[in-house]
Amino acid sequence: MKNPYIPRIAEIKNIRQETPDVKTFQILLPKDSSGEILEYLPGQFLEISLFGIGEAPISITSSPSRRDLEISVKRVGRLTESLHEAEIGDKIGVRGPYGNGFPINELKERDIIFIGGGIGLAPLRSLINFIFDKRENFGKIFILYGARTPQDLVFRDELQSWNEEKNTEVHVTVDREDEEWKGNVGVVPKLLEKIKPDLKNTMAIICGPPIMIRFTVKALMELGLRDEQIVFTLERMMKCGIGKCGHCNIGNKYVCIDGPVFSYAEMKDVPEFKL
Amino acid sequence: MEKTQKEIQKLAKRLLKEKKVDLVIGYEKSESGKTRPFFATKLEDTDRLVWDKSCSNNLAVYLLENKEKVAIVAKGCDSRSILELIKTNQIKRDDVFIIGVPCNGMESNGKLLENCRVCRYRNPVICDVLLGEKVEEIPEDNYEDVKEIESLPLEKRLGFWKNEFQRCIKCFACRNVCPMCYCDDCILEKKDPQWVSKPRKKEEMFLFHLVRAFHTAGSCVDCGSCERACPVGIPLRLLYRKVAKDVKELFDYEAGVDLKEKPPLTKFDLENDEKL
Amino acid sequence: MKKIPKSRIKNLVRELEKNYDIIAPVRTGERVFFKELGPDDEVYLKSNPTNSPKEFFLPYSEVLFEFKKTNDEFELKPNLESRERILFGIRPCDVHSLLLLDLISGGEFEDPYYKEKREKTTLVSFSCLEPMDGCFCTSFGTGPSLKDGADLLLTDIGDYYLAEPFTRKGEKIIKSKLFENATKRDKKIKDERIKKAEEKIQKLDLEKIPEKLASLFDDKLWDELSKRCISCAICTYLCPTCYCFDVIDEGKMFTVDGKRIRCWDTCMFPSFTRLAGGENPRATKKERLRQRIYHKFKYIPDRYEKFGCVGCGRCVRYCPAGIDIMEIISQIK
Amino acid sequence: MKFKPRIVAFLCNWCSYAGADLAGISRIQYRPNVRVIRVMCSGRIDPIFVLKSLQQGADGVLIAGCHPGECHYAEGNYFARRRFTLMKKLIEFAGIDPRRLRLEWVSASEGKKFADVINEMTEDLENMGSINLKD
Repeated sequence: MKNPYIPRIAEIKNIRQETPDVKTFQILLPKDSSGEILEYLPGQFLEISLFGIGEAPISITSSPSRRDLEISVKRVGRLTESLHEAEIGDKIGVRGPYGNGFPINELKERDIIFIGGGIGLAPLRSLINFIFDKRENFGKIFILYGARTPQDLVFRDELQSWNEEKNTEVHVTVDREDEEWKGNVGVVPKLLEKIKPDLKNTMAIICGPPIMIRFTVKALMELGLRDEQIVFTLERMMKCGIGKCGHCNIGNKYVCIDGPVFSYAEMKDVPEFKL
Repeated sequence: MEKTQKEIQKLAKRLLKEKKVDLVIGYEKSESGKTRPFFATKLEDTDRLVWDKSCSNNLAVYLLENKEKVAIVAKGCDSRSILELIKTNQIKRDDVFIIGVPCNGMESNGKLLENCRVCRYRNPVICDVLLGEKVEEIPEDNYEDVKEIESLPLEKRLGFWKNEFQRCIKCFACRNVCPMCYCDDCILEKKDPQWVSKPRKKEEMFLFHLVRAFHTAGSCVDCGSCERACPVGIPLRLLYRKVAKDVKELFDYEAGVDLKEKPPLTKFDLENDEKL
Repeated sequence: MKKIPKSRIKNLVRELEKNYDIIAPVRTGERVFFKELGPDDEVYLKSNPTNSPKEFFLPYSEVLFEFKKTNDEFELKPNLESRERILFGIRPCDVHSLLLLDLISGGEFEDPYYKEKREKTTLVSFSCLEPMDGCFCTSFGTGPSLKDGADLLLTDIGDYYLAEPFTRKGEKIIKSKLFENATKRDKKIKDERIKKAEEKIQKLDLEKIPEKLASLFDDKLWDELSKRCISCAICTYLCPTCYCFDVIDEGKMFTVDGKRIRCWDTCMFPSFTRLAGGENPRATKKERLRQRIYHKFKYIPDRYEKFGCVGCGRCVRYCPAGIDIMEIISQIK
Repeated sequence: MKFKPRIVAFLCNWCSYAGADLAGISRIQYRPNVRVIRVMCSGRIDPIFVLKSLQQGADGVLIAGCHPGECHYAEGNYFARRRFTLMKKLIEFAGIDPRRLRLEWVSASEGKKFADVINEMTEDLENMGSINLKD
């Protein structure tokens, strides 16, 4: 009988420092040393274990259409702290992939607005790169991304390269600017004023701190988007990742198995998810 | 008892009507007849306030989270807790209107509670209003129950407590029901550094219970709420009364009696500390 | 159908002890606990124990696996074996709680630890003729007797216990010669006694509770109800259907070897929903008490068409602040 | 295999730690069962340090500070004296031999006294045997 609690042993192949408190780790599953790609969808997450420290759900930031399996980790707690001290070649535990992932087929032939906040860009990046690898089946792409300060902006180089892609607009903002910052200043939802999406045929994908999701959903509804056109990933309070431990219960849903990606239509009548 | 109940209701109604307080904390009967804490905010609520032999909860614990102007029904032991909370600046004296009620000892299914049998402060030590006449105090509490355990040989005592502690399910009711446990980040739940691990481990039970016992030094008034709350019936009062007995003998200090006297472990007395 | 004289219950237990571990209610002081039967423990059947049988299927703390690092390779050793045992003296409401836990721990990611223990346990249930303070099992159809779910049901019919097996394991037990044949009349006595017991138990009408709760989320009822709560874990730790847990790693000092441990957690503690970075979606006790009620009376019914409560009354009996779940339900109506 | 007791010693930086250092410099022999933890003052030691040490396998805990009146921070040892006199009685009540917790005043010049205390405590603990809070 398969034991869902037993992780597979994986190895850290490469580490990239994105910002002072965010690192991206490339993970190799040694059993299949040919670097066989784990079967997963954009928007799914892994349960990452550091034996002796603990385990935590972390979303996959790499796209399944690309070779490397990557996760981006912000240093916020005990496990992430130790993960930031890990070196290349260290062994970690991996369980998953879990969660439902982004609704790819609903995005086909449509314009897409990506709205990311802080480390929330990580799961979106998985979907963005996935779409750029199959660019023709999708419409116009808008990427609105904000962070607290300029050094907190993650994947800066990719933000540039995405901006050069055809039929794509990237707008970046910060809450608090510093001297060299020349771009926008202000909260992410404000960036919506800068873009003119074809509203009837657009899907919005949001990921960031709960407070940002709330304001962004409100702003999108003011623009006229219908509930099913607004999608977000609610990676909060998760622990076991397999719907058993009760931590991520919101309404009659469990974020880890019914989500973490939900449409606003699904969450509208969940009383605890209030705008 | 019946007369006092009426007076409590009348006083509570007046306090609320004159906006002296926004909340009156007292006791009520639940639908199934159980006595429990009650929070009256509207005038008509005050008719539900009761006073009888089963009002044993120590209501002072609710003062820690109700910071606005509050009135509270307080028996002898409750008033001592309130005094200690004022002394340690957890609540401000003029934010609390203390309705003092002399108490002849509470009962549970007809039997006088243990802590009431040995209680030497049946009349409130501090109050704004006293309802009913003062009752006669019993002179001495010679800690018979504690002496009984002290007289056991060492291994017997270790065996006794090991047997009691292994039933503990770490529900934290003893800590959460105690008015004197007001730390924000309790050392028993801290993660960084972590002194007690989250899963229940037999060898950590001594540390778990002895640390709390030590922290009640000079603050436990033996209201008995912890022992009554404990679902597995651990004789917790024995531990805290042992500390109270030692604090009395070593430092001549009793919790919740004198507002001006500083808690025992926050001061020292050069002459008699020499003898320690 | 057989019956066994009350006086021979002790011998039955001794007989079963030969090839099963026995878990049964034992009286310690004035309280009764389910406990592994020690040599001088006596089975006590007069009241439903303080702790619930879930403790033997979802233990307070349980090692999921041990991890050892040998020359840069990790080796994980799951800890799954458990011994054949009998849960003797479990009451119908607790049997139903296990049926609910079966549902919750099954599904796509089936919990192997729970399943192993469930398969290795024989349930010898006793019908419940004397309701305790706080009992309302008839509102959920989870008592006072049982039609299925246990291996063997014993019901007090005077000097005897009527024995009704539901499974092969049950039949195996009543093969013992301690049992005698029972007559139709015994069955009739049993049915009458059960009927009388049912009348004694307070029945609540749970019609439309999930629907009513949907509109009551922001009602001030939750403020008033939770004011007296002291956020301890008694109601959830004693509840037979509360299954929430936390997973912790425990390493030994200076080595990487250690264990991954699953242990009870409770939605009543603020730490249950404290997120990295300090935010807490259920920071006040009002939100936490509301979550406990919603999870049992709306969220679980929405998913499993069964209430998350079996009316055993433990939370009513042991809440230090006197919060009464039956009162909450009647106020919801 | 003879029982070797383990002592955890919290030594105050200004007096007792220097005293222990002096014992080492002047080659005074003393039993090796002690593990020293330096703290800035005996008043800094939290009762949970004692309980945690005993729970983690220490057989005895020594708390050493400056003599009353000589504390670098004037009153640290006064608080320690009250705290650990009370703690001794509490652990005794719980069934742990109070001799497992010793409070000593060792000044920077009393290397000999430090060595004697360690030797004496080790012998005590050898007759007492190990403490088990586990089973």
